This record gives sequence, structure tokens and C-alpha cells, in this order.
Amino acid sequence: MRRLSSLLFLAGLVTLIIAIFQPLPVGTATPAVGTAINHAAPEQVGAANLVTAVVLAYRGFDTLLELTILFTAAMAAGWVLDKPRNEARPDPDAGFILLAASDLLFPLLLILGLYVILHGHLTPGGGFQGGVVLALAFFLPLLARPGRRIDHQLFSLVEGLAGAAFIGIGLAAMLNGQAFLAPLFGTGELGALFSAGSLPLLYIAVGLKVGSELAGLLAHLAETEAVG
Amino acid sequence: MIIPDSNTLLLIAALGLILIGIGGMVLSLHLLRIIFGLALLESGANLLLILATYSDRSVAPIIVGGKIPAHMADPIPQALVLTAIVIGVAVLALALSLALRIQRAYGTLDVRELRARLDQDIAAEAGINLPHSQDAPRSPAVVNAPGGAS
Amino acid sequence: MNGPVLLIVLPLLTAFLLPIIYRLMPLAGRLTGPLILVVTSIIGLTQLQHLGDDTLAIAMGGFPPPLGISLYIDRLALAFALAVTLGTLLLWPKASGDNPDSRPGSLSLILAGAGCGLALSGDLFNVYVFYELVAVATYGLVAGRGTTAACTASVRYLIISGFGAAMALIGIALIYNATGTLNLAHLAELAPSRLNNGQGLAAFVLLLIGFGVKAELFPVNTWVPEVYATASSRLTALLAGVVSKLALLIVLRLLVLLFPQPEAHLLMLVLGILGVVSGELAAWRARDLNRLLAYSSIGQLGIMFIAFSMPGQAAILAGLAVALHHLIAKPALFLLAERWGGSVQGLSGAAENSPVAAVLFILLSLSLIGVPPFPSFWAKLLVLLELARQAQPLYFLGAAVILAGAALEANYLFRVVSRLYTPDAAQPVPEPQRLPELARAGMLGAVLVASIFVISPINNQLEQLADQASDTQRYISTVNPRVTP
Amino acid sequence: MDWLLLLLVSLMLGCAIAVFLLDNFLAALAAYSVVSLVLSLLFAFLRAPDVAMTEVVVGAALGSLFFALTIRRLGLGQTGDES
Repeated sequence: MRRLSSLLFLAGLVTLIIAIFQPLPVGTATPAVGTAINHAAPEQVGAANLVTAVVLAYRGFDTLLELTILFTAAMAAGWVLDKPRNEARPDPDAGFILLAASDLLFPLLLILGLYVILHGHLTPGGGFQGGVVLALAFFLPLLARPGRRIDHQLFSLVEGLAGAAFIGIGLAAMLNGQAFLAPLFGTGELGALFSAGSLPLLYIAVGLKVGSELAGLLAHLAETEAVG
Repeated sequence: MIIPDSNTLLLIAALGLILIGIGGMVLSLHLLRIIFGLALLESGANLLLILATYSDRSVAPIIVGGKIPAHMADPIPQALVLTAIVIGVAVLALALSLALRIQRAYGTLDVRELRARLDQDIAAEAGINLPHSQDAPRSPAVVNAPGGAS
Repeated sequence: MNGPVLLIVLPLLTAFLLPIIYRLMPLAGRLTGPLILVVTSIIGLTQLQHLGDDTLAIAMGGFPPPLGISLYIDRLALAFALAVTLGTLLLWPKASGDNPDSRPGSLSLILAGAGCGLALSGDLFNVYVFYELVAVATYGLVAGRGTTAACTASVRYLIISGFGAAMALIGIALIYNATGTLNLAHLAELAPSRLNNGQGLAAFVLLLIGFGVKAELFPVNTWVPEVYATASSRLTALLAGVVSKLALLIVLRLLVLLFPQPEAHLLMLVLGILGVVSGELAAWRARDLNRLLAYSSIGQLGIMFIAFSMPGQAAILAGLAVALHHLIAKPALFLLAERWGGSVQGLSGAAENSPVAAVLFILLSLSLIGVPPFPSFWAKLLVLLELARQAQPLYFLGAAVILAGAALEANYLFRVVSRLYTPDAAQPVPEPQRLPELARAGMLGAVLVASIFVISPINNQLEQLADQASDTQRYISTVNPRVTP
Repeated sequence: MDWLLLLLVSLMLGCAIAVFLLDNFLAALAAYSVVSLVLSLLFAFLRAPDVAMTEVVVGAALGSLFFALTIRRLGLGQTGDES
């Protein structure tokens, strides 16, 4: 019975969606606001990567909320999986190849992550992508040596402070008499590493926060008690 | 054989992902597969968002060497999709943690059984003796998750 | 000028720092959350006073509206933001004895901040992000109670809500494809020429599915009884009372600004009618108080959808009146269900132990049904009068359904009341209500009773709110979106 | 160009369907990763290098890692590497 009703529901939804998209024009739309941003961004923001200009300046508020969602989800997941695995039977260490690889990869991933974060306003990439790379850098050794624990306290400290720093930069603009999250420090020279005002600072905060959050989350998932 | 032009093809890709995602969510019985379906559905929606103002004459919205090209892609949908991808993965992580927690307690992730167990638990907390609900499988105590929890 | 931003940002900032504060000073940590909410409520109140009859737009990051995100501040938005803040303060999660945990506090603060953002935001995608933030905080708070049933309810809610969010995202893609903008004022300006077609209607359907999940809209509300029965009563009160109204506010804004088509209104009407019918029938059949109240809340939200499905300022006024009443009455009832949440059978003679609570329950029930002196009577009357004025025959069905729903409500609520006063020798009398819950419910009840005597000032205030809310031109001219090509 | 695109799109949709048809969860996960990777190629094709990079790092790597850890902890892998 339930099976039948879900099939009916599915059929209805499929017809609805196909009917919706029959006339959808692709490739002909005129992005008025996007074009305006493309023209205004180099002067207003000074980031060579216009997506970064949108993510951190024009829609910086969205990014703050996105960070908060990640924070909330990580916190909730940690809460749900609160009970750590019993210490009696940790998984054995991985084989030599994985061990060596994780030791080798750690510094490489660390540098790659930092590079991606710091060049976010110039090239593709930025705080989120770099942050994930950082998280993987810290998580891989854990995967190779399951007995080891990461310092959750330290990670949550970094996480909280980085989030507060993002809001703090926004509030600093307000104290300066501007709107919340307005870019500070001028725009600099387009394409230079030290350009785009406070945007790189924001991306560093994003990177640290995303990195510490995801590393904690991954560790939580890995440390939780096996069911099987 | 006639190949549809690339715009139509991309639209089909987005639609296909959306429909497969929804279909998987509705028809699957294992919670993990439903979560897979949700992830695919979100990917399809993201692709559609990028397609909303895509034009094949444009170039990537990155200024190289200080010269602003004439036709740059619209950066807004790209920023939105960045946000949506991260939101999606956050929700995914939470859903998987909840799935782990549930499996640990109920020993199953079959959604029909989960629903029956939930109804039972709510009724038990409220102090109602529940007759066998029609939707519930015959013996909810039997653990028969695929793969078998051994 | 920037004050309203603080309503959103301060709770979020505190939520980030709360785990650290807890580790350094547990006692201070416990006090910080409520304190910040007191501060933001004061800020909100002064803003409300300051605003007067004005409306204003705040450009985030200082970028002029259609380029950047903007907030739109009118009285309605500020009132809702204030309701979220005060509601979270009143329903602050109980401190868990010996083991101080910062997480309930952090998540509640995030819920409060995101709720304010939902009310104030003037950008479609920003609304979506706020909506997701509210959703994720809710999953966490529901699951955090720790029982497996709560986790299961939470994950089922997550699946439905995630599906809805994806639908909303597709709707946003359709709108962006048609207009190339996300600012609500800019969209309102372009809507008559770009969204008044099949694509616009499709986008509305998708957005309605998406934002309807939290507003307990008919087909996507299966999570309601499960979550409300497994979450703590304070959280349930907050979700049913305040958060559902926020989602409703979003739907109202979208309807007024972007989709004034008659088809969109008819769809709302049909879904509202189905919501009332299904909700009230299920409540009538429910055998435990928690789920009875949950289903009745679906029915009440249905009435609001019916009200908002009518065009014009008077309909918005009527819908807001019902919403305001429900915002106060339902949390109080859910608070009483903390102790009485079990089966209705088991409530036999509960009035013996807690006479005050029983009287309060009767009062709230009468008000929910809409018995004359209570404010809900006037609210429902406004809706019915407005329905009678519509030409489309389907609206009469709406009126009939509302009346029948009230009769059903009277039936099932009095079944509970009569149980409260008939002791059963075979059963133990339920434990008495506990003071914190009773005091909170009493406060809300007192507000309700007090409002009987100030009906006409409230009505005037609501009229102004509805006036501003229905004024699309004012919204556009306040935000004043300009694109220079 | 269209041929390549056709190939990619059909590969992606085929793998998306395979996620639900494969019995083994690890195989389903592999199919999901392929969807994510092809999707990132499509994003790159659509002049969205930032999104493509995010999809690789967040969708393909991180998402798959989450799924893999969960499947391992649930004991649904059926590959016998779980001690």
C-alpha cells in the first residue's frame, strides 16, 4: 500500500518537474546583477577572483551563515555521537605504506591548504576548499593510527575563536561607521597577494574554522563505537 | 544519431540527477540510501543553479593580468552553489551521525522498521498500548539489515 | 541604523564563544546565553520604538541593494524578530544538573539569531540560508535529548526538510533564470513582467514545498507529530509557537511581493483547507496530549494559510491575528503537556493535584476554539468575514472547514478537560505540574487574558502592520534597487 | 565536444542510478564518488572553476569520506577489512 502511494507520488512529481522544465530557457538568460558586479567588483572590492568577491564581500553575510551552519551541524553531530569508543579495542595501526604515506602527506597537505586559503582572492579556491584540505591533513594520520586521539578541546577553541574573528571583522567595520561586514583597508593593487582589503583575513578565519570543525567531525565519526 | 546540443544535454543532466535523487529517496527502504538520494538531489539542484544564467560565450569570472574580459560568467550562482555545497555536506554529516546513533540503539536502518519502532516508543512513553499497526512489518525485533550486523 | 543587524549577529557570536566560556567559567557560561538574549530584546524594543511608522533597508557590507544582500526592516519583521528572541529567552533549555554542557545554549542562541534573520532578511537566497540554519539547529536540539526515538524523529525530519530545501533551491534557480536577481525588492519590481507565467508559478510551488516544511504545510508535515512528541516540551513550544510562524511570514512575503497571481492564492487555499481537515481529524483521533496538540497546530496553521490565500490588506490582518493568538496560546499548552504529555486516559483526575494548571488548560482551550470573549474569536471572525467577501466559491468551502474544525476542536479539547476532572479509581493521579513550566504557561495565559481588554488597540496595531506588509510599492521604494549596466 | 559531454552526462546519470541498484554499500559509494567527480568536470566546463574545485574537495573527497566512515562503522562494507 505504502509502496503504491509512493510510486504514485513519484509519478506525479516526475510529470510536474518535466512539465516545469519543458520551456526552461538555458543559455539565453541575462544576468543583470551579475554583469553589474563583474563591472563594479574590481574597483569596489579589488579581488581578481570575482567569485571570491561575491562570496566574501557582496554576499559575505551568506558566508557567515554558512560557517554557522557547519558549526551547528558539527556541534549537533558531536552531541549525538557523544559516547567515545571504548578504549579496550582500538583498531590496529594501518600497514607500513599507509603509515609512511600519511606522514609524508601531512606537511604537503598542510602547505597546500594554506596556499589555497591565502590565494583565494586571486585564483580558484579559498577558505572552504583550503579548510577541507587542512582537515584532511589532520585526519589522515588519525586514519593510519586509529589508537591516537586528537585534541578536541584545542580544535573547538580554534573553531570558536575563528568564528568570532569573522564576526569581529564585520563588527569592526560597523564601529568604523560602515555597514556590517564592509571591506576594510582599501582594495590594493588588483591581482597582488596583499590586496582586496580584509578579504584574505576573512578567508583565513574561514579556513581555520572549516578545517578545525571538519577535523573534529571526522574524528568523531571515526572514534565512535563500531556497530557491527 | 542526433545529439542534443550541449545546453539541452546539461539541462538533462541536472534534471536527471534531481529525478534520480527524488526517486531514490522515495523508493529506497534503507536510511543510508535515502541519504545518498538526498545528496544526489542536492547536486542536481546545484547544477541547475549554475545553468540558470550559463552562457557558452563567457569565460570564467577571474581577472588575469588586470584586463577585464568582455563576457565573464555570472559569479553570483557560483557563489550560491559554493554555499549550497557546504551546507549540503554539513547536513550530510549530521544525517550520517544520526544514522550511526540509531543503528547502535535499534539495530536496523530499514525505514519501515524505524517508523514502527518510533511509533512504539512514542506510545510507550505516553503510556498507550499500541495494537499492531498495519504498516509495521510482522516482527520488528528481527534484525535484517542488508549486510547483516554480525 | 545598524541596530537590527545586532539582533542576528550577537546571538551567533555568543554561540561561537559559548563553549570556550563554559570551559573557563561554567557559571558565567550558564548566564551568558539568557543575558545576551535580554540585551538583544532591549535592542529590538528600542529599534521598534525608534522605527515608528518608517520602513528601512540595511545594505550588508555597504553594497547597494541588488548587488549585495539587504535587510528589510518594518514593524512586522521587527515584531517577529522580537517574538523569536523573547520566545527563546522564555523557553531557554533547562540546565542539566551536574554536567554543564554548552551545546543546548549554543544551539538555542543560533536558533534565536537565525530566526531573527529569517524575519528581517530581504534576499531570497539569504532567506534560504537562514532557513537551513534554523533547520540544522532544530535537528540538533531535537536529537540532543538523547533518546533514540528523538534521534529517529530528528533524522526523519531532516530527510523531509532536506528534500524541501532542495526543492526551494530549484525554485530559486528558476527565479534567478527568469530575473537574474535575488533581492526581494528587485524581484518585486520585475515580477509583473518576468514571473507572471508558468515558470513563476512553478517556482512558487517549489518554494512553497520548501518553506512549507517548517510552516507545517499539508503534504510536508508528517514530521510534526513525531518531533513534537519526542522533543522536550520547551523546544516543542518554541517550534510550534514561533518557528512555524517565521516560515509562514516568509511564505506571506513571497506571496505578496513576487506571486500575486490568483493561481498561487488558490493553491495556498487548497493546501490550507487540506491542512485544517487532516490536522483537526488527526487531532480528534489522537490518544495522547502531545500528538493531539501537534495535530491541532497543523490545523491552526491551515487556517492561517487559508487567511493569507486571500488577496488584500484585510486578509493579511486576519491571518496575522490568528498567528499572533496561536503564537501565545500553543506554547502555553505545550508547556502544560510537559507533565501531561502522556495518554489522555492517564490524565484522569489530574485537576486534583494541579488545580491551577487545570483552570489554565480550560482557559487556553476556550481561547483556541474561539469562544467569544477571547481574542481568537475575533481573529477567526475576521477570517470568516473576509472569506465571505470573496467571489471564488472555493473560499466558502474554506469557511465551512474552519467552522467544522472549531467544532472538532471543541470536542477533543473538552474530552481532555473532562478527563482532568473525573478521577479514576483504577489509575494513579498524575504527578502535579512543576512550577517553572506552570509559571511560564501562566504568564502566557495572563497575556492572553489581558489582551481581551485591549482588543481594539491591538487591532489598530495589527492594521498598521498589515498595511505595511501588503504595500509592495513601499517595499520597493524603501530598498530602492538600482542596477547601472 | 558534444560527444564528450554526452559521454560524461550518461556516465554520471548511469552511476547515479547505480547508487541505488548496487547491493554492496561500498560499491554504491564508489558510484556516488564517480557522480561527484563527473559533476565537478561539468562545473569546470561551465566556467565555474571555484565550484569545480569545491565539488572535488567537499563533494567527492569529504562527502565520500563521511559515507565511508559511516559504512565502516555500521559494518556494512562486506569486504572483511573490519577487525
